[in-house]
Amino acid sequence: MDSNYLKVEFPSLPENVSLSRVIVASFAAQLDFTLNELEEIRVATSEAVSNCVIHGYRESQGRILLELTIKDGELEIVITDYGCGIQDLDLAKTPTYSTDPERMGLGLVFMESFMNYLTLESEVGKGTRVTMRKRPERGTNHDGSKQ
Amino acid sequence: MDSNYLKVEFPSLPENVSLSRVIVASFAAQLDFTLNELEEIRVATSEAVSNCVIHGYRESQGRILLELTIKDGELEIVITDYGCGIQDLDLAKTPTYSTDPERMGLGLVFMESFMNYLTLESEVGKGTRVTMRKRPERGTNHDGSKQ
Amino acid sequence: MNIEINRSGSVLIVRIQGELDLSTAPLFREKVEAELEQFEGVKHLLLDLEETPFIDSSGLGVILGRFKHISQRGGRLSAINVSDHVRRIFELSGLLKIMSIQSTLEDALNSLKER
Amino acid sequence: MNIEINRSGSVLIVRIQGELDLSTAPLFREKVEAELEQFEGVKHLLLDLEETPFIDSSGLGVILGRFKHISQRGGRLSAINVSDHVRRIFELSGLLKIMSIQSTLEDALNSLKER
Ligand SMILES: Nc1ncnc2c1ncn2[C@@H]1O[C@H](COP(=O)(O)OP(=O)(O)O)[C@@H](O)[C@H]1O
Ligand SMILES: Nc1ncnc2c1ncn2[C@@H]1O[C@H](COP(=O)(O)OP(=O)(O)O)[C@@H](O)[C@H]1O
Repeated sequence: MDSNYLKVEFPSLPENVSLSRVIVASFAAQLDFTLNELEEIRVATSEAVSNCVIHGYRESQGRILLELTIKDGELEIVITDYGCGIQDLDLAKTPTYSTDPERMGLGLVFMESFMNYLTLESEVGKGTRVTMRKRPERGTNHDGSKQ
Repeated sequence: MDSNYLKVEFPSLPENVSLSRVIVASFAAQLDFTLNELEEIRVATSEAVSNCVIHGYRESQGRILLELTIKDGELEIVITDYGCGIQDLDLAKTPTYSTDPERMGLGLVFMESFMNYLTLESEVGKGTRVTMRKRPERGTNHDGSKQ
Repeated sequence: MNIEINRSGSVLIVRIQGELDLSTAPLFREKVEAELEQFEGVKHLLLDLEETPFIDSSGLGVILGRFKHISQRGGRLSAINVSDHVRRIFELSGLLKIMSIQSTLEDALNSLKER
Repeated sequence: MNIEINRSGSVLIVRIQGELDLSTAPLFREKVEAELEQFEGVKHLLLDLEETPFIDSSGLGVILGRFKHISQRGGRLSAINVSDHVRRIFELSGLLKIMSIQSTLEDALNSLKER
């Protein structure tokens, strides 16, 4: 698979979190990820989409954008909501920090540990975007070329 | 599941046909379809998306839109390409008619037999849109109300 | 997802059938809380994860919430049939500090009823 | 998808591992054609569909294409381990008129080698 993309839009319903995992895992399977890596991608996706539903839109409902790209043997996942946004990005990224007392504050920790690259962009009142990248471990040399 | 939607866009690569089946089947599973009905939905989707790839765009590459909606207990699938379009819709719908000698001309037959509703719209040089609907057999009375 | 609950003395055995995430976590919470309210003799929570292929931080959250509830009664938390992947999620989250993973139902029951 | 091919006398036994659709049909065509070219004694085609959960009209198309090839040699087409769903696809397409579905590999081999 040289290059491919998938753009998905859906409403912020809890039921769509599992759907987003299925979509990302099936798309990612076009690269040579191990089962374990696909599990990691599923968790990272689950966390990012759950955050849009719970934190981004809270009691209201809005749309979530899921943009997947395969380029140069790497998977990129961009997840966007148009919800409340994040006041303090550094605080949000702090492990176990959560604005919701029922939650563990581990979503961003999991995204960071399971993916090779993570950025979080947000504007209060406008929304939040997470960009994650991951490259299959096997079949790539350290210079990034295929074996 | 009261109502939900999923809008997907992807390039007309053969690899994306199986991806579209996975997406549609996972989304459809939010309604009370039997495994057999889900298989029928998978075939109908596969045929419609394959047609965009083979007939709509032929040697070139373009984008395919897959729009899924759940409303009033019914699944709607709309599949759109912006390819060459169809000259004669009645001819295209004729069983075993195909403009490709290697193909069987059964795609539209399968879509029609496996779904409750099918329309085909097309404009030459602009593209083609297939709209299909299906309602789970079990759990619905003949007046369409839930049991 | 489906939740199957059985009791063995002071232990509540909860079998999670399906993925534990944002959409299924509320069902887990409700079912387990209902049991804890009804049976005050129940102290310990034993999770059977044989049919649980996936847990994310929303799932961990409701597990931790139930742990907080039973620890007020002096109860403890165990899990059996944990897949490698779910074990790693437990590890990363620090949940292994409060949860013991056992190999068999018997081991788990014995260790929970010990004290 | 993967294609596993074995020969038993004049019969080519093709085991399709995975879904047969637009993206995998070319591999099926290439692999089977290569065998038919190399072994002119091969007349019949036996499809083992034990590991084939899905076939659509693109899949039927390449099967029919191979049937046309072997029928020039007087060969016939059989299938075993056909799921209910795939059987229905064969039925609807009319492919059952030219293909016999058998219960076991032995039955299929015997019936193909009969004449
Ligand atoms: N999409 C989002 N919209 C608004 N706030 C967010 C979003 N994602 C994360 N946050 C904020 O960052 C905090 C930490 O997120 P995270 O690490 O995923 O933990 P948790 O979801 O358990 O709170 C959240 O509690 C929330 O305040
Ligand atoms: N998306 C499309 N774009 C252009 N032409 C199409 C499209 N879908 C169907 N057609 C035309 O309709 C014919 C019949 O389609 P179908 O019944 O699916 O059979 P097949 O794909 O085997 O040809 C095709 O051969 C093609 O000429």
